[in-house]
Amino acid sequence: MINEKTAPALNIKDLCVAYQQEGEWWEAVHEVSLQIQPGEIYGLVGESGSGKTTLALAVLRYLGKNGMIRQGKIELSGVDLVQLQPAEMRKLWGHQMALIPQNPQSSLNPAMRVGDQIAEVYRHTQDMETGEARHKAVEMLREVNIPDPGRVTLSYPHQLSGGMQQRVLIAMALSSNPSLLILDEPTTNLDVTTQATILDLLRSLIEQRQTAALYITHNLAVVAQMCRRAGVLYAGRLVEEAFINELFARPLHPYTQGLLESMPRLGDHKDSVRLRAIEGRAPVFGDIPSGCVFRPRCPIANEICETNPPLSVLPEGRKVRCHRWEVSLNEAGRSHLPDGRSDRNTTEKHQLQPLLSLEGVSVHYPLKRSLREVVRREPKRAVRAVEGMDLKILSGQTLGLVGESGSGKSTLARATLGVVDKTAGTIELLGIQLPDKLSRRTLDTLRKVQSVFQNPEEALNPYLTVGEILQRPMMTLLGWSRQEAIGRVPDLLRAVRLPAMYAERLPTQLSGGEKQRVAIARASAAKPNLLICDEPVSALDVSVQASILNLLEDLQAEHGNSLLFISHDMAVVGFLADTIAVIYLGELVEIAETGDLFKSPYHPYTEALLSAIPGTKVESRRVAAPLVGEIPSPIEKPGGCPFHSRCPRLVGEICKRQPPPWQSQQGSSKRYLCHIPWEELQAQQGDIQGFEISRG
Amino acid sequence: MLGYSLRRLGFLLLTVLLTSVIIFSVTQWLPGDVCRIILGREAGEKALDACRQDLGLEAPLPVQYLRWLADFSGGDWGQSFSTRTDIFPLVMQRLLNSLRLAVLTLLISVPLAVGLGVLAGLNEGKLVDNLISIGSLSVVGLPEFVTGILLIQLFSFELRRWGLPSLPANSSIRPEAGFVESLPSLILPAITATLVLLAYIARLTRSGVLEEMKQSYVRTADLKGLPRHIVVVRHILPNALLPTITVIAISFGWLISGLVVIENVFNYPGLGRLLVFAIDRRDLPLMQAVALVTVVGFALANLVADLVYALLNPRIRYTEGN
Amino acid sequence: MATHTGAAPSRGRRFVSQLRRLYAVPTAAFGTTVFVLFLALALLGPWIAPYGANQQDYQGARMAPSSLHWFGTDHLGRDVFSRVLLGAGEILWLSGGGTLLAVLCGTAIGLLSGYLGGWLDELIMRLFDSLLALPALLLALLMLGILGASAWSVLIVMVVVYTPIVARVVRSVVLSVKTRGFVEAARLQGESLGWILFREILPSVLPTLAVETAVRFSYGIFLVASLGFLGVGVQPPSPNWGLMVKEARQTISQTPWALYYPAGAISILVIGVNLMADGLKRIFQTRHD
Amino acid sequence: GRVGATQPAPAAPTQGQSVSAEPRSERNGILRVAMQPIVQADPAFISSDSEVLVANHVYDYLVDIDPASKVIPRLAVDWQIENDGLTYVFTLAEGVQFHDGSPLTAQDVVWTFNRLRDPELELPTADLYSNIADIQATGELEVTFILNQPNPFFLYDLSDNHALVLKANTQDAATKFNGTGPFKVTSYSPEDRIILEANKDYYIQDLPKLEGVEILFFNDENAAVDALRSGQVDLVMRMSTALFTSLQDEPGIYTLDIPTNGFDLVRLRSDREPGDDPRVIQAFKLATDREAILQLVQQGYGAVGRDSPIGPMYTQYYSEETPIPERDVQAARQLLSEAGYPQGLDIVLHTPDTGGRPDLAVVLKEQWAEAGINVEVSVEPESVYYGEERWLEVDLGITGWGSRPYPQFYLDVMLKCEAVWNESHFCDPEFDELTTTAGTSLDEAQQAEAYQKIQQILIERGPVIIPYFFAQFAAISDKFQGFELKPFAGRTDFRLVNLQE
Ligand SMILES: Nc1ncnc2c1ncn2[C@@H]1O[C@H](COP(=O)(O)OP(=O)(O)OP(=O)(O)O)[C@@H](O)[C@H]1O
Ligand SMILES: Nc1ncnc2c1ncn2[C@@H]1O[C@H](COP(=O)(O)OP(=O)(O)OP(=O)(O)O)[C@@H](O)[C@H]1O
Ligand SMILES: [Mg+2]
Ligand SMILES: [Mg+2]
Repeated sequence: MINEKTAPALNIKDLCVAYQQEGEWWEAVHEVSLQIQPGEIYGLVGESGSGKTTLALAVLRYLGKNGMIRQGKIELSGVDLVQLQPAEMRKLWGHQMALIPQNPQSSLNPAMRVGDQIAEVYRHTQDMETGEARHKAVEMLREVNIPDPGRVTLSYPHQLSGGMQQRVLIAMALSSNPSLLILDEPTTNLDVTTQATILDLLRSLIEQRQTAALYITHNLAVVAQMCRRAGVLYAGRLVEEAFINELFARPLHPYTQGLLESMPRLGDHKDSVRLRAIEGRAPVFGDIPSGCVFRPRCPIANEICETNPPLSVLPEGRKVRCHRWEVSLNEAGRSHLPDGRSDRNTTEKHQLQPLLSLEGVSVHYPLKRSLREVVRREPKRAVRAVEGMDLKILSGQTLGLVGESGSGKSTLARATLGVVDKTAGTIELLGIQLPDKLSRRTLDTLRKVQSVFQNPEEALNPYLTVGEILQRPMMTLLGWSRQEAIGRVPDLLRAVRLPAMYAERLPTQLSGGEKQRVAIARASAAKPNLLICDEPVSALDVSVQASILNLLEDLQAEHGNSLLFISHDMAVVGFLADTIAVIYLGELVEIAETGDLFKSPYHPYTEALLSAIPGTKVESRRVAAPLVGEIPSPIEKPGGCPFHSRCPRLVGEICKRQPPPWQSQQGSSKRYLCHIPWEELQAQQGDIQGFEISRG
Repeated sequence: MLGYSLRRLGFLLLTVLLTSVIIFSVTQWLPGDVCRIILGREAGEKALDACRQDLGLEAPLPVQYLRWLADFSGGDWGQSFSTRTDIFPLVMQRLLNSLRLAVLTLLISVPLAVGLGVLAGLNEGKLVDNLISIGSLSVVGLPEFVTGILLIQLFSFELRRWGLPSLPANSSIRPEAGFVESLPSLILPAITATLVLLAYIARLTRSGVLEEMKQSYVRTADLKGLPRHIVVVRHILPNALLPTITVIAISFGWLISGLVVIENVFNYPGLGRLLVFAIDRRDLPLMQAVALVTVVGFALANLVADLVYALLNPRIRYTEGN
Repeated sequence: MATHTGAAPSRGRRFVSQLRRLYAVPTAAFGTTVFVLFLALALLGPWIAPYGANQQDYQGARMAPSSLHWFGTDHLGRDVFSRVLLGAGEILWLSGGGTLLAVLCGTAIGLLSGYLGGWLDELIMRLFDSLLALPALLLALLMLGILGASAWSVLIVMVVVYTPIVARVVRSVVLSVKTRGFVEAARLQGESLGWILFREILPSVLPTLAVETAVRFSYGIFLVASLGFLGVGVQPPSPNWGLMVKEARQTISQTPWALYYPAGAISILVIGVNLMADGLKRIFQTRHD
Repeated sequence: GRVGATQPAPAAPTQGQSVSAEPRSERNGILRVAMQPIVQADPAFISSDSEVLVANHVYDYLVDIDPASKVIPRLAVDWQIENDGLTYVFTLAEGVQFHDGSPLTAQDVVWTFNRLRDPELELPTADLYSNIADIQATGELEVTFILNQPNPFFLYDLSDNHALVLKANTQDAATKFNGTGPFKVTSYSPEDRIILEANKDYYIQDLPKLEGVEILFFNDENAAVDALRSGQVDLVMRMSTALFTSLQDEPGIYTLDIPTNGFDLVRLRSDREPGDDPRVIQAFKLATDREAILQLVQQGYGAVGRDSPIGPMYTQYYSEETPIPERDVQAARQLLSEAGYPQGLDIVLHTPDTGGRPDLAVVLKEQWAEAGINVEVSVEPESVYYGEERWLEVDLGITGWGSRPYPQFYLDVMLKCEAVWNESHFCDPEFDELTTTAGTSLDEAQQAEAYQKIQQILIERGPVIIPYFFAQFAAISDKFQGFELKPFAGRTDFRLVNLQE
């Protein structure tokens, strides 16, 4: 199918791209060479800031004013793009190359109908009549599986969901029938379920058209699923390149190994696996180390690494840029813990006290009624973000909460914290009912429940030093004097594995992972009984994510606090949680101890979530259809089973009319909300497992 | 969209009502005996008393306010204390003059300013941009009275001295003069006002263009292979000019009655000059009428801006109200 | 880009580094220099002015600029150079003082109103909307009618006219900052209102506030000069530049210099402050991209 | 070019551009005049010169005053004084019509003056006419006034600014302009302009010679002068000296000026601190340099004042016998110190915003500062300053007094104990007695002597400083002829003005 002998569609040679910053030029991409054959999807992975987008934009010759191609060649079908004039590039853009960007929302003109935005391509680059162009636009939309494309052409971007917007962009990119397609994290901002369908679509479209594609992502699993070959980019250098299977089975570069090992896989659990984080952080402008750029973080570096490593070309199309790749091959492997490493699991669950219990908690955000609604006396409407939630967190335990975006995870956390008012239900902490309003909670209650937020960039006041930030909770919640609090700061920093001198730093001088560590230190400073973590790692790179997950685990082992851990990433939740609750549209649909959750039967929604994870395989008797459509609006929730509108295992009318019962069985901690009984569902479903992609 | 418009209208009414309270109270605080001012320095006590009775100044303030509001909204704007003539026709005539000046100013300044702003934005950092930026920033620094005086020196006196056709230094116009007749009188004040607005609008347009050029959808449009001018006209401008619309509307409000200095320099019979006259003479009803007309005009301009903005911005048009 | 080693720079150093960035933009550098120069003139004015602000010489009235009187003399025989020089202090302290007061009030109100939200916020904002529906100059005129013309009245007018504007700007920043994680964290830590407002939120408002202050300041100079020109602000014989222009307009054909110098001074100062504000805007906005 | 030079009064009947002798039947030209806005339209309440100017052309006086302050006929073509100056009999002109077409009768005159003197109505003129015992229509066109006491200035009183003849029983003089005057009001747009057209039925044949007059209102003298310069108005009569001098080299414009009896008065309230101490009053006077003020504020136009309203134009009364003390700052300081102000005196000087008055205030501030009088100047709009009676209240203030044809007026309304506008709150029995003598005696010598003594008293202890008598200015486009400048601009007569062919 793909012939290595034919001329590559894209041939990049020794490309160096530099940016000007504060008057100085520095290279964000350094001596990168790669080829992509027609019909091939080439994956480019790397952490944030490694230069992936820069490379893509360089290929498109769309670097900003402060960017420039220092040296190298970019040959597209034999033509060196580096030599072309801007006007000539503009012609190529319309015909030979196209970009599918990361943020579909901002990549569409908000003030123009979607159909016009597509038709425009035909009108201006292919000289079509307006009517014909419109017609072609509808056709294109149909091709990317948009239901009712005629209506969608008349919509404005903001009226479409993220997945639909991304389809529109795909349609737009393909409308000029390019020979090179560049995909820059096209699914990163989408839900797993949407991501799965988009990935399928992309794969089949590229295959059909025999387009060469450069697929950029930081998600190794996606690469594994999509690409034939992949390159790993680190600090602008291509450190390794191989066919996918090889890369995952036998990573050669210590960095690639680190990446793979820092990523929890479906089914990994903290009790049995210790994640290996890559120490330190990626170099940025101003302090790129000499010699091997990975040297400061490399576990096997020695003196030789102070010189530039050569690119070793190995058989089977492998390339690696490392002095010691042969050594690294032997030292790999994650630490598997001896069984029963932690004794907290030996304690029987029923002996544990419930720390926090939610009963029938609902949170509705009232909607403002429009004038017309008031006049017509229509009932007040509300976003029913959380509805009738019953949950318990036992002391010393971790409860994981998963669900698609908009399912009410954050709302639940915020209601517990007291920053939003619940509409109904009770929240009890150690048997004492908590008041709704934060201002009415006692300092002691505040002390007992602390939280870590999703976005580390926003978590810390940029104008206070780390030391100042860490002192405060001790002063306010524990009533310590400033002196006492200052004295404890180094301990706190040490606990989150940061050097004591960081107390002097301002948040802008920290990396994202370091910020999140400080946020964790702050939250645990006053020794809370419950730490609520709302997606604490989703903004972080995998290598950093691992260290945060390890940290949370260590802290818990040390303090014995409970954890409410929210994530949309099943693997991450599965790694950390003792119990997992799956919520959909504000309602609990399934809850089980972690070990039990990954065994069938699954609630169809859980099943869909699991099977949508890239790099999973489903050993199913009947392959579950991917989820259709988007999560419905929590304003007008479907009656009956909340999931019936998207359920791939719909039974019939009963699902639409009758709220489903809880299903459970002796011997399993699992409960799920469905009309399909246990045995029947188990018969339909197989077990779902992560790809065995790296345990070689 | 309808719901949106109605809600905006509601806000407008609320603002106007609140402002009317402010105006009423502020004018009540003005020192000086209204009747003494009406009757002049030569009137006696008895006449003064009669006058106070006449004007209902004896009633408690809230009553006076409600009475005033009722009369005012009923179209009965009463008589000016100082000139003893009906306020309504007087204010309307001045409003018309102000509108003329405002419209002419906008006709000159908006295309010019938007053009310059777009030009500067598209050529960021280049010579044109720097010239426009520095030029507009310098114009910003010229107070209206300085510009006005200089323009008069130049276009009225100097030209006249050289025997060339010149523009009038004094812009007072006959009450019944038509637009064409009053045009020569309007030019200098309009230029002066234009100079104030020009820089403001141009800079705003420029930053709007720059802001939009950074957006990803522009990259999308470029990478579609569209010709540059199509990208500019169809993609960048419609979005970049949105904030400009609001500012133009606010400027319109300012033009209607904020031109006190310009009207003073050129002696143009607009609302601003009338208000200064009213304040000088403690002519409360006139003052209140002018201030309120101003506020209504200003609020209306804002309303129109909001609606136009919403109309051009599908994000508002299609999310509110349905 | 921040350096990753070493301790945090002191706040003073940060100020210096920001000033340096201001000087990196040529126009901003020019503007800042003009402002600093005028400030210096204002401070030194009383010592370097060759004559008093109201010192009259009836033999030497209406004299063209010469080595004796650099900017000439006005119709009352006063030295225009000295008056312009002394006027710098007058206009800077009035517009600067008024701006600062308005910024203080506006910041306090904006912080509270934005952070607390609710009906109080709604009420204050409606009230401010209404105040802002009156053109600033009209409001100023109405108020000066009440207060009577004097420097203090001008100060009060500036506070009343600018406080709503500053408050709204501050409020909008507060609204975006208060949903940030660190503010929520502070609330969860049981921090007091004062701490949250002034230590957590205020610093994030400061960059915007600095820009707004500079912009208000340039408008303030305008307002003070315009009121002077309309004769309703500060009283003669104050060397207010606007008032000087008004007075000199009567004698423009006899003593044009008495008009052009103060007019030029206003223009240069306002342009300078504008360029400075523009520079501040660039610095702070690129930082928050 | 400069045409009307300063001329001593009484002057020739025509000044400046002289009236063309040939009466022509054709009217031509519209004269556009810049004036400050009028507020009062009812003649009984008018006071500003623009109000008087309008009234003077819409209505007629019974008798008029010429530029030389001589009484001349207007509606009354002739009069007899009988009965030792107690009875005045006036004969009215024939064929006089109001603008509404009704004829003028003696009844109208009787009604007009009865209204003005009616104590019930409390009109400003009531006091002025309190001496009238009775007014009778003694014929269709004959009116007889009977006085209680002789009054040598009665004819002047009858030509008081307010004494315009209205139609009997007029109710709405404030808004309707029904006069007999040479011009009719065709449109009045408050604060903007008033447009007059020639009254074709005017009782004097061939008058007025203009087709019409447009009075454009200007709040700002500069704007008015600019308008003159750029040809939008033809005549400006109210401007500061600075503006006036600036017009002198302007082509196409005649500048005219005449000396007047008008003056700016600086007065200190004498009924309370600090003005109640004569030493303080003297200190103020000694600290003032009148010559410098005249040079700076009036640029030399007009005449130095001698602290009494009896100016050099009243040749038969004016006296320089009592010398004005030389300026002596040291002495002034000394006096202040003696009066209890060794550290100097802080005081606010109030002034209306018109003419050269703010300049005067500023100059005084500087001069007095040397003597330790620290003045804070407060400039207020004329309308507010006078409107609020602040001018009667404040300790230290400046007032402009327009020119009057006879000096008695000032003494009666401003300086006598009970005077309505006794702004300085001056009360001096000797002064009052002298004033009464001067105002009732028909003996010219006795009168002159009284006035001379009055001048002496005012110089010695009057709480007033009159730094100068100002000149009246006018600047008119050279397209017009027949314009004659009067000391009080409001009484300017446009009847003889017309466009030059
Ligand atoms: N226009 C620019 N000017 C200066 N530096 C830039 C510019 N764009 C990117 N950079 C820097 O270049 C480096 C590489 O950025 P790039 O966006 O290519 O990374 P990336 O791998 O795409 O990261 P991410 O996963 O976050 O998208 C980063 O350090 C970034 O800060
Ligand atoms: N302040 C609010 N006002 C109104 N609706 C809200 C508000 N906050 C959240 N919602 C709505 O409530 C629903 C649940 O939101 P929530 O943030 O709890 O979801 P989530 O599961 O945390 O999603 P994500 O994964 O995107 O963080 C969503 O439909 C959201 O739009
Ligand atoms: Mg990227
Ligand atoms: Mg969330």
